[in-house]
Amino acid sequence: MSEVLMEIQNLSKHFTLDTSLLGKPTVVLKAVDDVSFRIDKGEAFGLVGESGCGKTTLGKILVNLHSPTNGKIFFEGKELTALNDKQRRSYCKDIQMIFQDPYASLNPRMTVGDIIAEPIIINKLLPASKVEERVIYLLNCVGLAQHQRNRYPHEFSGGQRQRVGIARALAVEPKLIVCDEAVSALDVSIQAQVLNLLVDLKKEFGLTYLFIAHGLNVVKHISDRVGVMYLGKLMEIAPKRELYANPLNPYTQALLSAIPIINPEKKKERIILNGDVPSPINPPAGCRFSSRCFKELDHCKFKDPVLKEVSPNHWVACHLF
Amino acid sequence: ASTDTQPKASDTLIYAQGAEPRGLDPALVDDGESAKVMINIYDGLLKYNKDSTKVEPSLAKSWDVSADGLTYTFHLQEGVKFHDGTDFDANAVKVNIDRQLPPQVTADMPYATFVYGSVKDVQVVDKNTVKVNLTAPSTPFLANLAMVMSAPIVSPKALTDSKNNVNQAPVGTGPYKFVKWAKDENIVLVRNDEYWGTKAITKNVIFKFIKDNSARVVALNNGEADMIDGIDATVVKQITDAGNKIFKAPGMNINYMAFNTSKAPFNNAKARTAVSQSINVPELVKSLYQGYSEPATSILPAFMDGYDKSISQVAYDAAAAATAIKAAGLTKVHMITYTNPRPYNTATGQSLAESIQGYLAKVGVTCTIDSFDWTTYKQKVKAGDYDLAFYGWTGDNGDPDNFLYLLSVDDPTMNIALYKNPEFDKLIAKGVVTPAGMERNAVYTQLEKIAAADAAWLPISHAETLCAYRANIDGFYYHMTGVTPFAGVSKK
Amino acid sequence: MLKYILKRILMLIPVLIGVSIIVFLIMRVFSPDPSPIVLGQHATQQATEAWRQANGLNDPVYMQYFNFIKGALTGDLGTSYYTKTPVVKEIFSRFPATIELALVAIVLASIFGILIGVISAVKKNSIFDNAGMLIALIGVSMPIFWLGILLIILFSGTLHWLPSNGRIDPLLQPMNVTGFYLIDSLIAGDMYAFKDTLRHLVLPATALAMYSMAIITRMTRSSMLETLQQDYIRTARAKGISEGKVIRKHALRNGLIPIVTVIGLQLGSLLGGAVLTETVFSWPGIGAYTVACILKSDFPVVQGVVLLIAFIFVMVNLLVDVIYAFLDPRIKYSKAKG
Amino acid sequence: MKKKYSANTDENLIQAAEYVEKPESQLKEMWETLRQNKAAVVGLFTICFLVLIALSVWVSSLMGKQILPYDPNYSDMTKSFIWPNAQHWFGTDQLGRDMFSRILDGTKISLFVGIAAVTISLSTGVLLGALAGYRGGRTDAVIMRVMDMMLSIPSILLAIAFMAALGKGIDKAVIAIGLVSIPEYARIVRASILSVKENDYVQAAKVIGSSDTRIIMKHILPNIISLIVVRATLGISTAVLDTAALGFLGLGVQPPFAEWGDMLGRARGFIFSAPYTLIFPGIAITITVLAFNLLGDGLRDALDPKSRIK
Amino acid sequence: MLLEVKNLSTEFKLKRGTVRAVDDISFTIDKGEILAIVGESGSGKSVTSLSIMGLLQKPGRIAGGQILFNSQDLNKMSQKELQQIRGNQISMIFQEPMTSLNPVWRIKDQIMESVMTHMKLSKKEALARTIEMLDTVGIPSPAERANDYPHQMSGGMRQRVMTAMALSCGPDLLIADEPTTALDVTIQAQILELLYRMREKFGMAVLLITHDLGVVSEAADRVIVMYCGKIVEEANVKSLFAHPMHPYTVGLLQSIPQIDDESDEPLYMIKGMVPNPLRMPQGCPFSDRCDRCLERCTQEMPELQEIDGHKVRCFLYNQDSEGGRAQNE
Ligand SMILES: Nc1ncnc2c1ncn2[C@@H]1O[C@H](COP(=O)(O)OP(=O)(O)OP(=O)(O)O)[C@@H](O)[C@H]1O
Ligand SMILES: Nc1ncnc2c1ncn2[C@@H]1O[C@H](COP(=O)(O)OP(=O)(O)OP(=O)(O)O)[C@@H](O)[C@H]1O
Ligand SMILES: [Mg+2]
Ligand SMILES: [Mg+2]
Repeated sequence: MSEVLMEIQNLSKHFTLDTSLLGKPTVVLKAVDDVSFRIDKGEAFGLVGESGCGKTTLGKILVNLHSPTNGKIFFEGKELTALNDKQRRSYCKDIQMIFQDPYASLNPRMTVGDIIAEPIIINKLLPASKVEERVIYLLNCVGLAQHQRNRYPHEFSGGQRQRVGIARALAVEPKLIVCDEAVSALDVSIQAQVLNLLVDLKKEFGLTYLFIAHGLNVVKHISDRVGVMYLGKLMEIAPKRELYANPLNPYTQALLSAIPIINPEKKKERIILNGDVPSPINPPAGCRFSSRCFKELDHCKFKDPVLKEVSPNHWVACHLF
Repeated sequence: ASTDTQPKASDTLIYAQGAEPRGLDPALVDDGESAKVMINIYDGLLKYNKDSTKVEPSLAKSWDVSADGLTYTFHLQEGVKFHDGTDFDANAVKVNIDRQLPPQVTADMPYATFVYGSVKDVQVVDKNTVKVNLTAPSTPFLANLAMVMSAPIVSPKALTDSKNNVNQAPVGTGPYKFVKWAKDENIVLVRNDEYWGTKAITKNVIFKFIKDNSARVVALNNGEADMIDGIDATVVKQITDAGNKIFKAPGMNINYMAFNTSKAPFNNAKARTAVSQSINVPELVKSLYQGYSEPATSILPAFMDGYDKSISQVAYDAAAAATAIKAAGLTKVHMITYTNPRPYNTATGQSLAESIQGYLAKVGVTCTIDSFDWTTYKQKVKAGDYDLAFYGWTGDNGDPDNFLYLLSVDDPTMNIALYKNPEFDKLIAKGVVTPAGMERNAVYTQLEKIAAADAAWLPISHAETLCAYRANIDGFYYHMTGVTPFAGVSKK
Repeated sequence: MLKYILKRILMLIPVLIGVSIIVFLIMRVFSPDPSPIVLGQHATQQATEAWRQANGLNDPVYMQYFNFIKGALTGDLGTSYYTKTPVVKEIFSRFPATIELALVAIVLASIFGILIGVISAVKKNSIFDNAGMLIALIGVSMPIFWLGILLIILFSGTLHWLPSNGRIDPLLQPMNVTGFYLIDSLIAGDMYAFKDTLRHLVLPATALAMYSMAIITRMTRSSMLETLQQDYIRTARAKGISEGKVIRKHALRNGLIPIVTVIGLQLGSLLGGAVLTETVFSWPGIGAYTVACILKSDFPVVQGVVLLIAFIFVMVNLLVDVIYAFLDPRIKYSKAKG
Repeated sequence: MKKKYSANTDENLIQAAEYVEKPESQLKEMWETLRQNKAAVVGLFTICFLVLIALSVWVSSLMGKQILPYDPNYSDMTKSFIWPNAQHWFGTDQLGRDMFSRILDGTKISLFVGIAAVTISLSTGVLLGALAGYRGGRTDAVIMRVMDMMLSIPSILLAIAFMAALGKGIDKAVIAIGLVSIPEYARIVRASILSVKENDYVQAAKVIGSSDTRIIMKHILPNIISLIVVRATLGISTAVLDTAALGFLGLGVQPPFAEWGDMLGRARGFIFSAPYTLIFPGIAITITVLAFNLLGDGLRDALDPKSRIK
Repeated sequence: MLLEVKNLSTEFKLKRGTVRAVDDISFTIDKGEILAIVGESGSGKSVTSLSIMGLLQKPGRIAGGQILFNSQDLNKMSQKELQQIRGNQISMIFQEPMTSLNPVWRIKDQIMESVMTHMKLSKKEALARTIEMLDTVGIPSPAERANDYPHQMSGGMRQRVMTAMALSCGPDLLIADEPTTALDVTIQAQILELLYRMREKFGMAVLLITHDLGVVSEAADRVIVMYCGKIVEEANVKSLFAHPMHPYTVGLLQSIPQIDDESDEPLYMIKGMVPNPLRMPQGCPFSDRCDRCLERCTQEMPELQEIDGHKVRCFLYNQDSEGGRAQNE
């Protein structure tokens, strides 16, 4: 049994979009709603789901960019949600994030070297004289040349920038890295480069990833376990082979079948879902997926299924089980 | 149904003035712009002669003064009606004076003290006779009763109706009746066809307010106005070129520079003289006012009682001034001045100060000028932090006391030279009680001489009244007290 | 929508209170004493003191403010120190003149601004574009009062084509119904007066409109240029619609939406510009009057005018937002949704 | 929905590749683009020229030397209202002062007030805007409400009121004009901070543990600085106009200093007898304002080729 | 042959130089065929489609070549003539359903505009046609939704509306520029399905532009692979996926993590990045990223050559060179 690095219990994040004249919330968006799971030390936990289902919000809660409305987060046994701002800061460096958009995640007015050095300086990890050396080391780690450290982000391509972002995250020697769609914005040929880099770094530094993506193939490539989200809820969690071979939740099944296969000879049976992803403001009652589900039971519309372990390590939230 | 209802132009006189009247209640206002309108609406007990400030009967047919000079009895015109139809009578006179006497008088009746300060009480003798008792003899009192401030008689009914403030709804006995007042635009008067005296010739009079001097000229030349006032020398040519006429009358005012006599360096008469000497007043006046102000040789304008040709100020002598100034060690002076044009100084205090700065520079004195708008300026004057200051005075009633008493009062906003001379004060007091005549005039000539010798003021100029009117206007005149009666004006 | 408007109107209250405090501080606490002006050349210190006492200027500042608010709530903004007329009356007798001038100016500015802006955008980099932009640039660079004077010199002083001052020939002054002479003269059916009012409006409105027109021109141009870059314009072209239709029906409608905001803001700035224009053209409006009152420290009037202008400004902005939501269906949606 | 990154990608790629060729500082890059814009260059040169005049007039007057043809403040009453001629290129005014010298001298004040006022409003506005935008919540509400209040009073009226309260003088004009344009900067800065704040790199800075101050100073402000520069340039032109307006209304500088608006205001009475006293100051104002507008527009275009205006 | 593109080149004149976004490409589309163009971002796919539509905006311009539609050269037509064809015989769906519809028009008006322009129908008929089309593309209760504004619809719905609009006049050729890229996976599947269905129903030819090889493999009949504005490979789908020839195509296929791939091997990587379009390398544009680069690859540009109906632009396949052997690898 591997060691638990992070444990998330009943985590929720609700955004108030409008208030009444008296300031009472009238329109509430439940971006993340009662989500619980754990991340083991050294694993890559993949999180997939369609746009707007709350993946980024979840990731941002973990790195303290959002404060949760509800729920607890334990990191190495410490309850982060119980800490005050200052105490919480000291955990900042343990949990880092890599962002989706390689163009927006680097400050265009700083050189790449400064960007990577910044976390080291802020967290006073090294004496000033050693910083440069470390920056060069990190650049090398992510496959950039040391002479590039004096350049500005706009002088780099998307893939290279993503590498800079990774180096910045690595600079503080984090234990957990939240990769929010770290390769989604990249061209296919570049995507492979970054993915491979992430895999290598994980091995080299013993990192743990929360790997957020909407591309199931990418998640599959990199993750050990995968969670599937839909409208703020976790629908299914399983080790990746188990999940891809034996998806239990109808949503997971549909998601998997929707991915085109690169082989014109092998046309597969497709599950085409009806309609669109509903708005997270007024999500369907009962099971969130019930409005589009092709295996809907009577009580799906009324009762919210809870996540249960149907086989070892395979958790599903569905009334079918 | 669009009918072109253009009224006949010859029925209407349009007079463009530079500012809007403050109001039309004679007790509540103090500005010349109001006076121009009020003179046409109201009559007083007395009025000034057309060409001087001699008093003539008006609502009072005749009057008697008691030997001790303390009681004035007025015999009133009979059958006079106010514009609102009520009768003018002795009671109306009493009401009008009483409202400006304690205890009724209020702080915002600016002329009450000046005009009626010496009045003890008013007695109605009968319907057409009224008696005014004074606390002390006052020679200017009769002249005061001809003023357009404070003195005109307002309908008592109107006063009651308008809560003692007829600023917006004036009712008098005058040749014109008030019709309406469009704020910032114009005031319209119409002829009083029941007028007790000589009725006005033209039916309507419109006072138009055009703040900008050059715009007023444009308006005249464009035919948008029949008469304008407040013009300055620079536009005369343009006006006459357009075929219009200029009306020029001597002005009852003085434009002066005052030395702060209360502190160094100008507590020393020599220093004052030296500075006065360095300024070429005639030249300055000629350039600044382009011939439309007289260089002042005395405080009183030439046409007033008490003026004497023999009076003269320190003569211009730059060389002598330079030596004296050097000797006095005077290198820097601090001037304060005002930015607005004033009736006695159309060029603004600022320009005047700057030109004097130019003269002083020539004799080695550097001036710093602080200029303020009029409101602030008055406060700065009160604070007394200056060496030189600029001011002026417009006569109210043609009495010499009205000019010269300024140098004897304690109020620093009036006596800005902070001049103190017991001898001078004594003479002023004497002048007030001396009955009009040669003896009295001699007192004021004497006062002028003292002032000139002490050089507390440098009198600069008497601004001429400069008006312009279109060639088809007849009978227009501008009285030296700054009012424009329109009863005799016609338009061809 | 209604709730939104209600919310905005509620927000007006603190703004107005704040504005009154700002003006109060400037005018009552820091400004010179109005008494010398009010009391005139014969004022003695004693009279001054009495007057100050009578007008409550010797009370502690907070009491003065409190009294002012008390009055304001009952619709009594006090009496002008100077003319001794109720402020409300003073303001409302002058207000229509300013509004009429500002409205005519904004109409002029909008029509010409949009026209030139659209032409410039559609014919980008052409001679029209360059000429239009040059006009716009000069428009924002010329001091409004200078322009006014130049106009007077040229059209009144030299050519005698147009009157230089006032709203109307006083002989023609229509019955005061709305205070807007254009409307009043129409009500009276007096075409002569209507024409005369227009003639009087031309120069001041032009001078006042110039700056706003320039701003609107520039905004229209850039908004249209941006709109023409949009994907849906490409879609429209891909449909095979003629270029004229693409511009008129697709680009214009979208491109003009943000202009509404600009026009609204300009209306506010026109009220400021009116201060100078009215001074130059002797226009009997509130702007020049307010300046005079500020200089005379006629506190009650200034306070009243500024509150009124602030009120109008905020209401115009609210109106603009409502119109905006009306023109742009997306806005309504986001309100309904969030 | 997924965002459209690909299209950005290749535009950026073009740029990226180019910058690799000649890595340059932000300013230099701005200058390069600016140089292409003829109008902006004209504006820039005019400004340099004006600054040069102002500086040389100022420095020489400090050293007690006179480089202008005449002492701009020297009044010779015998020479009032001389029409432009070979001795007095722009004629003389009512007090016999040389208009040409006064106009050149006036450059000093206009530029000084313009720049100083913008400095005040800019620094205060940026501070307030940054606080409001970054902190959000109550701080934001309070600051922005106060700004709204100031904005709902026409700025010229507010400036006049300030001047009436403070009195005449350059220093006071600077304060008045500076104060009234604070809200504009505060709003712009707040709006841009709100948008920059959403950028991932700001979030990234938070994740690595940067303090708020550091984030504002290091990550946010440098990224809106160019926008602020543009605003400030255009702001100077507004400030010059406002100064002129105050001067015109007689609230400008203390005499005898030459200030264009003041000169214009005082020339108003002479529009027919001495129109040149009115024409030249007006031209001087227009040219100065125009120059700053040209430069400001050019800068904006240089920063944002689509010249998007909010 | 419906459309024949001959030696088309399109350039963008920028201040810093000229970008040749499309460089001498030729291809044809037959009636009813689905031709896919794939390629990395910036390879010139969209520019190709805009060139065909005559919708290039300044500073872009067609530098040479012919675009023959039903044997008429579109490039030589006047704007008026082009407008007759656009939206009528050739129509287009764009990548961005969110921004490609006019936000202030109801969707029915947007579709009706097209119908009324080209089909000369009355308003009533046009509305009927519009609703019918909306129904065809699978919009539930089309009569009501027709009154919606674009923002009231989800991305998938909008893409359907776009499709309905494009098909409303029964075009012979539909150009779909990345119609699914911006959509969620499950919605992507819906739209692809829709396109397929529509092709069956209306029988039009489709030029499908995408960078997703998965989509190509499922939908297309024939494929063109573009790289840096050039066609580097062209073949029918089966042939392309079975025997990719160009090293770029090969690399592309291998670098995508496959859902049915169970190994934990690292992915294949194409090294480096796309060259700067302003400074294209001499020779083959892929040469500096190519694992099998020959010396002459950096010197001269290989020609597109046909080998058993499979076209490829690579020296490795020159019969007379040593690279020819690579084919048998
Ligand atoms: N700060 C915020 N305020 C209000 N709503 C928000 C905020 N951040 C996110 N949301 C909403 O929360 C929901 C979840 O957003 P989130 O960004 O977490 O989705 P996601 O799964 O990451 O989607 P994507 O694939 O588009 O990145 C969305 O509906 C989004 O609109
Ligand atoms: N308006 C433009 N100005 C300058 N260059 C342009 C313009 N539009 C396209 N280009 C250039 O043309 C080339 C091809 O662009 P195109 O849009 O066709 O690529 P694409 O293959 O469609 O890419 P994507 O997958 O990102 O849509 C790119 O290098 C791009 O930089
Ligand atoms: Mg996300
Ligand atoms: Mg494209």
